[in-house]
Amino acid sequence: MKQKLISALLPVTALVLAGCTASPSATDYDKATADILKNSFQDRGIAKVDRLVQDEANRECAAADVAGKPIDEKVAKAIEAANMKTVKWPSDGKFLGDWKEGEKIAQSGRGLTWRDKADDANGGNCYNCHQISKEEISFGTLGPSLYNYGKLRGVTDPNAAASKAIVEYTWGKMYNARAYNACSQMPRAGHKGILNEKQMQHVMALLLDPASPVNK
Amino acid sequence: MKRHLLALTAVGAVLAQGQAWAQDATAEGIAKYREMLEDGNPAELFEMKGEELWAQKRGPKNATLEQCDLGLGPGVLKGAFVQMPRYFKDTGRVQDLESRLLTCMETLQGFNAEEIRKTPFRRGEMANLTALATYVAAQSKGMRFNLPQAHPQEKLMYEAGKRIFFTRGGTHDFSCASCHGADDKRIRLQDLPNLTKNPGDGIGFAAWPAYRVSNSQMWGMQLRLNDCFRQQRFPEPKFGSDATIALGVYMGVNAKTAESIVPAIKR
Amino acid sequence: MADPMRIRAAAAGDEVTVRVLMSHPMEPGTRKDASGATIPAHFIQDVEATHNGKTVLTALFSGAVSQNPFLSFKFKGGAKGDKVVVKWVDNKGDTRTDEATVA
Amino acid sequence: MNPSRRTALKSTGAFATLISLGLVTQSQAQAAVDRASFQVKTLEDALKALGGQPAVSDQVTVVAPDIAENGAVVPVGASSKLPNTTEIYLIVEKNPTPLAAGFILPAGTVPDVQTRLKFGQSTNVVAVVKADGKLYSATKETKVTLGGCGG
Repeated sequence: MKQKLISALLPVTALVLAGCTASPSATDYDKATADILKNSFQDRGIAKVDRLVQDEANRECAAADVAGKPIDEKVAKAIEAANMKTVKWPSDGKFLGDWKEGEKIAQSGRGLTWRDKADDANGGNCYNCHQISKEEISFGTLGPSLYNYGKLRGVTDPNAAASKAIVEYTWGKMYNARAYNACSQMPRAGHKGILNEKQMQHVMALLLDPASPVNK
Repeated sequence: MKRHLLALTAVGAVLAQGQAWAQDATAEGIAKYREMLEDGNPAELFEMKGEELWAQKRGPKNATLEQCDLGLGPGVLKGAFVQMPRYFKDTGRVQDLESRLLTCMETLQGFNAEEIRKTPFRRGEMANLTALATYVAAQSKGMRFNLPQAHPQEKLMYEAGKRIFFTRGGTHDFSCASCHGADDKRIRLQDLPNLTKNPGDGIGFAAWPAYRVSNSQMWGMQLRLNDCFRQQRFPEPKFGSDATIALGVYMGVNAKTAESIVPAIKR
Repeated sequence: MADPMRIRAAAAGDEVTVRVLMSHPMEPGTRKDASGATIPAHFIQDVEATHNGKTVLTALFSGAVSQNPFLSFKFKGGAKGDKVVVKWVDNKGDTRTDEATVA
Repeated sequence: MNPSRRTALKSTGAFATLISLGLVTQSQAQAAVDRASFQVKTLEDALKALGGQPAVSDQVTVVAPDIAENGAVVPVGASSKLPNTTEIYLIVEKNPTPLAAGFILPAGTVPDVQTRLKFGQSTNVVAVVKADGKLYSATKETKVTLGGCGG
């Protein structure tokens, strides 16, 4: 009787409970979760339900988190390789823009929520997770400190050949962090269209320009 | 930028003393600020309103909510909140405080639940629902969380909640765990509770409904989760949807033995 | 009509501490809404507290007092069981009066 | 009250209204600042409106946090140990209109009040008290930061 009541009222979970006498398996829970997610969200503004569709990287990393285990090494390598292919280098060959503009982008946490408009300029959310300049005391600690980012890496002239590797890595990391770390928590600013090329150049300058307060 | 420059001039002196010291001073200053706010929490205004609404004859059936069963029997308020979300036989669903109160408003008072569910937060009957949740939750102040997990539906919701907690998506690849999956992390200056375990008395699940000073609004857990998903760049969770309740079960079970300080006051 | 105030009055000896929470938007009249239009001022201007009919505090508020205002003050000469009455008037002429018994 | 009389009272300021309502005695109203004082734009003008430059006094205490996570709600209090303290004012220096609140204390009321104020930015907050007809002050600095995601 109880079973029937549940089936009648909750078609979602009935799938799990109707057929089994033993306790449900992890797969049953996965299936029930997928159904719950599908039924629980609605489009609002620019945030449509298709944002719940997970790519392979997100699916694999989340599954590892649920299991409480690190992601399989081979899977990780495959995710990193696939994401590396997405990285687009600056079309004009310039990696650095204006650090002052970069600071504004780093400060802004705006953009891409259901309250934002499609053509609003997005922020980089950088200070939410990273220390960057020393002057801003309101910074997050989810990511490592980026204070003295360029200085610590010996970047005295970002255009010099000696700086090439670190400049390219920084661009790539910002463009698609998952190319270097399969389950990195850092948003894929370039790949997901959060920041445009110009904005990325400005943030690059904030981190690497010797004149930027970050490197003072 | 303007704020950045202000911070620059205002805290220059502090920073000269060294970064670590400045961070300690900042943390201490903020702790002091929060302490000063404790006295005179405007959440009490909403609690009072909820108390009035609870005993008031309202709705098409002109009835009070005094016979509402929140899991411990009709009209039993004390201790109900710290055992929710839980399974309810009459609806065949696991329900959190807010969705359960809505059921009572529908069955006892004759309100149209579907209409209320679609009402924006802080408007009309939705605002009343938040006040009612504040009042009911406050009756368990000082009590410890102890969600039931005996019913298969309750277990299912825990497992689903855990999976939803780690689900990465949206434009930024965020999950709940991006911010709430580790100890001692912050966004900007805001401490982030680790919700994969008991984060401590009056922290995380044990602190909502809360009055938010940043916008002078009273937020229940439904709105708290709604705004988390907004910042996560996810689509909008429907009010009282299974995903929100599953997350409540996951956080609530993890918070077992944590003391409720509800209604709290928050940034 | 405005929502009720939360008034708490507690006696320690003959000194009474009164804590009041008022439900009010306290709109200063300088903010703009999403469309850029100025949101009209709407804030409590005057608060009057009386004890057994005698004024014990007059507060003058501007729009710089936070939303849902909090006010705490102390007066001498009160005792448990006495009545404290608080009344506010806002810039639109709306008013609200509530009372509490000294505990 | 007939409408024309009401309008007339309003136009002469809130204090007149209070007197008409029997809330404030005539002497109290005269002792206190005019509603227009809450519109002045600078600290100097606010002090002028209160009756001039106050003397800094260690008998006056202004309580405000060193740092506030949110400018919308900053706990501010002031107290005075000076005998015959009859008025207390709170001024937020960098607010567009600095005079934020005033308190008139009849005999028997302890000069110790607390409220919550909005701070537009990091600023000094000044408590001015009137005791025996003279003005005294104390100042405290509060930094306003941004606590959350900023989105």
